[in-house]
Amino acid sequence: MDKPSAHEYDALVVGSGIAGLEAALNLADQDFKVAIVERDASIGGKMIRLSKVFPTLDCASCITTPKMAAAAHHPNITIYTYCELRSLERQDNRLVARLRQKPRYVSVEKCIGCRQCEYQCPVMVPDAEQGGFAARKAIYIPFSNAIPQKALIDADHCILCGRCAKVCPTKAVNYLEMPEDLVLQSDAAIIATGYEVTPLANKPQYGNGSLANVITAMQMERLLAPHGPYNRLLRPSDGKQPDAVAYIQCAASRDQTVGIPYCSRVCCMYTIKQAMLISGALPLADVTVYYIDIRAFGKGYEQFFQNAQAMGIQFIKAKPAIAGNAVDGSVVLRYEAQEEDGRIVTAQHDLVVLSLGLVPGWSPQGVCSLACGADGFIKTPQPKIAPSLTELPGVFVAGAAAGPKDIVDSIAEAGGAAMEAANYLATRRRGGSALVAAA
Amino acid sequence: MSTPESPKETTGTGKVGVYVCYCGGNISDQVEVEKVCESLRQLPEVGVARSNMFMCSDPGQELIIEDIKSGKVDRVVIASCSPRLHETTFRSAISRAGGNPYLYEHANVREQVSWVHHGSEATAKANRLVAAAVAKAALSEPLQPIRVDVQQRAAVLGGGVAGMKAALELADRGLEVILIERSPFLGGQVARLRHLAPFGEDAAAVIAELAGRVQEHPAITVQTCAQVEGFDGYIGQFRLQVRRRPPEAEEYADQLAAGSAAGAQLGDVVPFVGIMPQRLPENLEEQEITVGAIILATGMRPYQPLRGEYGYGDLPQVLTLPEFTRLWHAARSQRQGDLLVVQGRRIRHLAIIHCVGSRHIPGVHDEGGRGYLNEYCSRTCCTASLYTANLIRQTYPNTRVYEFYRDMRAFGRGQEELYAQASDSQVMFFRFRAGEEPQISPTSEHPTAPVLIRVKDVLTFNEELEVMADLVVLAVGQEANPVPGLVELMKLPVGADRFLLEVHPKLRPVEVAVAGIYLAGTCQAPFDVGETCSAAAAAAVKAAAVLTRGYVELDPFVAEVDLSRCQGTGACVEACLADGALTMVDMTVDGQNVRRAQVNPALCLGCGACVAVCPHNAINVKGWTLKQYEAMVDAIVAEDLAA
Amino acid sequence: MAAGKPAGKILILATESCAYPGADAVGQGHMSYPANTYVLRVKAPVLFPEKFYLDCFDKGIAGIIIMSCGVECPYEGAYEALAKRIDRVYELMKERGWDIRRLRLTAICTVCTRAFINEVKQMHDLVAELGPPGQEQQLAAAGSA
Amino acid sequence: MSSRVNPQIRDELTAFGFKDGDKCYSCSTCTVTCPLATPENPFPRKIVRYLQLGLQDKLRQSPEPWLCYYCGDCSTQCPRGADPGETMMAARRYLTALYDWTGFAKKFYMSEKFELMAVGYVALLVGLIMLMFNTGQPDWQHADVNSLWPARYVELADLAMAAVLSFLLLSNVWRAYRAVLGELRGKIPMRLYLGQLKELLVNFLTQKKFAGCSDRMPWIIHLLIMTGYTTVFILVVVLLNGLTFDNLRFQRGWPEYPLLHPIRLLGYYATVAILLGTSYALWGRWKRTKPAYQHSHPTDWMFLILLQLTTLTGIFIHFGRLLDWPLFTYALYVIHMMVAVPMLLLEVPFAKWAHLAYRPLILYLLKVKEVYQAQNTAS
Repeated sequence: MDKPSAHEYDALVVGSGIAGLEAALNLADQDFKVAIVERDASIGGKMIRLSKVFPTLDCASCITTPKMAAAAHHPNITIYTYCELRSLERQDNRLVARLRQKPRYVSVEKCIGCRQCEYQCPVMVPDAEQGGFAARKAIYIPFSNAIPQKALIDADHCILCGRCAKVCPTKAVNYLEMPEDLVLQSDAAIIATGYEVTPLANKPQYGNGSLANVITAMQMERLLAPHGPYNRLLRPSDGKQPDAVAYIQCAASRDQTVGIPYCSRVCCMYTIKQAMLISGALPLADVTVYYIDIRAFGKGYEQFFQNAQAMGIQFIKAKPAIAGNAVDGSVVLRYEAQEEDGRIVTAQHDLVVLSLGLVPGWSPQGVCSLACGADGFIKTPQPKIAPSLTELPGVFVAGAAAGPKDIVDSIAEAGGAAMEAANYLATRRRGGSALVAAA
Repeated sequence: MSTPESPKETTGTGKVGVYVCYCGGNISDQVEVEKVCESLRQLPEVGVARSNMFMCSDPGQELIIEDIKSGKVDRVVIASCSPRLHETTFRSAISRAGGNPYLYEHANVREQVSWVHHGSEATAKANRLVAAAVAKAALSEPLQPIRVDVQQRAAVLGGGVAGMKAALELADRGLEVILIERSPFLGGQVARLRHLAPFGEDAAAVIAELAGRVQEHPAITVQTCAQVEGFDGYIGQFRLQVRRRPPEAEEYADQLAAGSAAGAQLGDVVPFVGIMPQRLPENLEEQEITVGAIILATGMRPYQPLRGEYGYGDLPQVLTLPEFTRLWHAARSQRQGDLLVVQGRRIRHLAIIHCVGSRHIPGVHDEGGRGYLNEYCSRTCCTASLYTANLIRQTYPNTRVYEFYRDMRAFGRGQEELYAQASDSQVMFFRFRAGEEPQISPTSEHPTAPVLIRVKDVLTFNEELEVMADLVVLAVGQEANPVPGLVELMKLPVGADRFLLEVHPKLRPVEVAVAGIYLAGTCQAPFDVGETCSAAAAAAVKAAAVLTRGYVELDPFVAEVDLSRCQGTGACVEACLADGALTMVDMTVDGQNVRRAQVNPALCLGCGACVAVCPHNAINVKGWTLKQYEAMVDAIVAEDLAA
Repeated sequence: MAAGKPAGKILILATESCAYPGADAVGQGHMSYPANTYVLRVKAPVLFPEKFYLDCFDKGIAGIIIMSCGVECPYEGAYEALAKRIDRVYELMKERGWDIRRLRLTAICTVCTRAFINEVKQMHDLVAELGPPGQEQQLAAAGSA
Repeated sequence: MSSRVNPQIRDELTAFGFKDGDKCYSCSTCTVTCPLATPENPFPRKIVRYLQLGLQDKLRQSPEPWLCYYCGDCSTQCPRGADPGETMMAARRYLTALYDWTGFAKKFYMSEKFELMAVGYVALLVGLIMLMFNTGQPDWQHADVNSLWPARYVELADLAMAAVLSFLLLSNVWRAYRAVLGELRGKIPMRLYLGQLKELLVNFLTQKKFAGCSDRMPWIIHLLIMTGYTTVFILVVVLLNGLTFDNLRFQRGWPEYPLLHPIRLLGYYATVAILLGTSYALWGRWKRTKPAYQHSHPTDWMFLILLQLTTLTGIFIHFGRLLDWPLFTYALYVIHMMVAVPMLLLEVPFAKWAHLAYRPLILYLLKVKEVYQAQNTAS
């Protein structure tokens, strides 16, 4: 923030998940000045919230934090967290991004991340970072390895009791902070706005989100994470350690009734991964995966799938419906035993995890004139030879912003997007026509 | 909450400056900061010990800068929060003061002390941790980042889509590229396709565009019929021996004939062959090139079924997908009505079998003389099959299509749509389980009679079904193009799947252990064209970061041989994890010719595997020496520090 | 904690990329653990020769926990080399009659806070039981006598 | 035993209304969300699959199509828009054709032209017969159909028609029975069949399984049409002259039954029930208000239109008689017969109306089979 030309950059990276970070680092390593714009209060995106990642089963945080730290400390990178991108347009042959810095009510310059405020705050709020299974305070640091390690106030829940301001050693709390508008200029932009997961509701065959022991795979990530809400794997309704866990694949993917006819691409693999982690955490638990097709297509993925089968994880080709709760709180499923004689089988599981679909994390509508495909993800007019090109010259796309994608593929695409952006920038520097380069 | 008193100065004999942070109470609430300063001042190494409310703040940093500038301090110990938060802050402060940023050590007294311990225990532990840091700092040496000059030129091995894409990206970035291709053609495997799934781009057009730009680009030199025969050097300075030679009689004869039959000129697309960018060499040509980075784009080859696999080779009705595509398009001019005709045979019923040469399971499938199993999924065949099925159904509505699959892997953008479209156009799908592959048998002696396919279909409750087909197409998978020569020369890691192996799929996905060598495209894993181009550009961006500056700065934390101690046992070389980072060389020490270990800093990873094995402690990792650790342990166990 | 007796010191060798951030996460969570623990940041514990460990025990360190990255080690092959070395250290410890539980090789990730605490607590209890290195020989001698 | 996939069958099915079933990718959401599917008789996916592959024999042996009452839950929840409900409908049409040995049903379903012509020919024939065979001495004072077409003869003709209908329907029912029970047919003892006869009756009268659907409206409509129709059928065909009442004066004769006479009341109920039911169904099909009404086969329209026309003409005849308009009444009577006869003759054994027989029959047979198997496992 102390850079003299604070708002002039070579490239703007929208989104700071693994794709955004990777793209930004690749540009910055070539001495381009990069601004990262992040909507959340911390960089890191979805990946930093995961437990372990396939197919190597290494800890997500251990891979993300070095990239986060590298970006945070990179001399060529400036990070704007908690900023909404309000418009992105080309003016006088430069890209102009208008941001709104949302108020944190805590001065980023003054806050030292000591969390005294958090300990004093009397308000408990369900913590979305922990799948809603744990509570956080109304003033809080988003999560343990957040960057920046700075607090913010959740204005919707703050009761203005003043305790945080009183206890803050640096007097960083400012209840009167207002949103601030910023204008960034750059020559190129990389859109890495990632994905969101569809909500549990709107699927009658899965209880419309009303059954406590029917949870999303993202919630399961938290239950499995070493720093998760319960510190071990328990089911939410009664804290029982589940003996039988079931996964329902394609719970909101490949399904036109929920508007997601496409495959969300990552669910098979994260399910297999979670199933393995459950088997590790609860060796006696039965894990069943109900699926239509197991899509283990990446490097090492098929072997990963075979290993899971060898570990005793059961894969059943069927798409079940939830028939309701049993008396003990377990979930009753009905499925068609296709691999046998096709009869309908009723099964009970202590905990059911839905592999929900991925939808775009951001829509360019009203912000810039980027075109989207029928699936709502950013359109890539040359998906073969230049997969990160968009329809706007100088604007590139990386990762799940251009369709559901796993971490490995997102990282590759981010590298590719950074290369295309670097060449676009280099061409401009050489005085070549930007439009020609992009065409 | 106490506030620090005005800084006291008690100058000791040494020149270590100790700065303890209150962290606004976060540390000082549990640790008696002033007591820590007081006891640290007793240490002989310490020149100055100060405290501040916020060491990371400007006034805090000023304390350090002033002390360095005034000469009181030449090395710094900060006791504050985790080094991961502010190590860079303090290093740059030292640099600004004109000091060496590596004469610095950090004691983590917040995360490791005040936040986890309480009361006198906390102060005592903080004391020891700071003392240990002082002990280490006292033994620190000034370090400089290792700078390696870089040849601003790259070699790309392989002239397929990945190679051409990578070459173009680097060339557009203003870097010189030498593109080395073993065959006489550019285009690789993609040149042998017709359409690209799922969107149906014309493969020849894609090749023509890439190859056209490659040939026109002034920064790219193409060398076909060329192979790398020699390799040495390291990142920034690789030397490659490249040999161009005329193809031998049988080699590429068919493709060359196809080209001349089509009357193709240099640079023209020859269907199912590629583009010949330059004349064949007439003599053996050898040259040495020096490059800063190498991109491997050696690609893949389609799986070739064994004789008898699904009747392949025994029954004329069984073809692989690439073979079928080629025959079909060759015969397309003789299109007859609504029915597909291949090799003069009318195809009323066409069956496509998935996972041929992919997803083998040990114990279920047998190697069948291949000597290996392809346990991986080839990623592209499902979509290619669906695309083909749709194209047939659209073009020849009277030709029926059946697909036999294990899992339909239509995962990418536009792929599930292909699957839905295929279903809608009445392609019939059958799902078989591994080990229960469809059985193909001839129905009569007549070679053009339909064959009978028997399958236990999961979708029909595992009942055995029979399908008659005039043609069976095997959707064959991808295999790594074998490059034993390069693997040997460059010590490339090869995975169990026989593809080249990256260091880590997420942290360093396009790199191999040797710095400066990158992987692009299907030499690494099966990919489609879009994914290949992404991967190629990702490899290019890593190479570009190295090449554009003309030098690379590497961490100074690499091994260093103390020649006064080295006895030339070679134990370190044996233990070294990075090939070529440590070597035994002949040299003159004190007038004697001896063999001693030598570090190549450009290749050293700084892991310290060598340190542990040296019987004479003659090798150490700079900045992390064994002596420093011993000194820290001494400080931790010392009796006299209990404050 | 054993009353009155100052607990033996525990040395923790924590890798820069995994366990050290893991220890930080424990701190951020204000998860208390015994204070007789000293974390040394290391790039890779493969750096330490057998002698280092023996010297530490000789100097009076009562327990050592090597918190590595395990299979996630960024240096290919280093973990395997380390594991082999630790086996040799165990042999040497046995020769000296030391309880090999004083030296533990474990993998701790950046967010493995609970595992970190567990390791520390276990080692703490162990050294409280065993006393300083060398003590176990006396204990054994006393037992057999 | 392996089955041969037969794509030709799949081609034929389009004419029976099989449309989106190809889209099915066998996820089985339909089967597990269906409130009527049972563990032993899962549907609709099984049937969808048989149709996709043209597994005619498998289909012929399947009772499942008759267990489905088309509530449409499967179609609304199908992730791929494969419309399994409609596919089940097509399966019922196809089965009706398969059971029918005359081959008439198949033609009726496969060709709209044939269907129209068949109805047209029969109607013309009936008209012609009525013009040719009458007393020739109409009563122009009072509207009295008896004066032209004496009840005796008409009832004889009715009986003859009923005999033909019964023969056709029962022979097809026999074939359905053989197909569904397969090898079990000979093994099940007669007493089991007799013991479960109640099941047949209850299912026929109440269509109680239908009530298990999540949307009960179609059941009510169905029940209205079915009971109305049955009532009329019994009134017209069964309660013939000489059987119970001296004369069936419902439509033709004078004097009218007293206002509260049970036959008159039944007649009114039947008329109202059919009219309401068919109007609702016609309106629904026209506006496509329910999943089940999304796709209408020509035979669906034909059935509803004939039924409604029969009812309407019946009502008008009734009014004609009450108003004592002889010509109006006689003309309408001819039209009424021209509509009603083809409906009975064609719909009952060959088309939509056949399911009135097949549904309870299949449910009954399943029950018999279940009891038999329970006994077998018990012993």
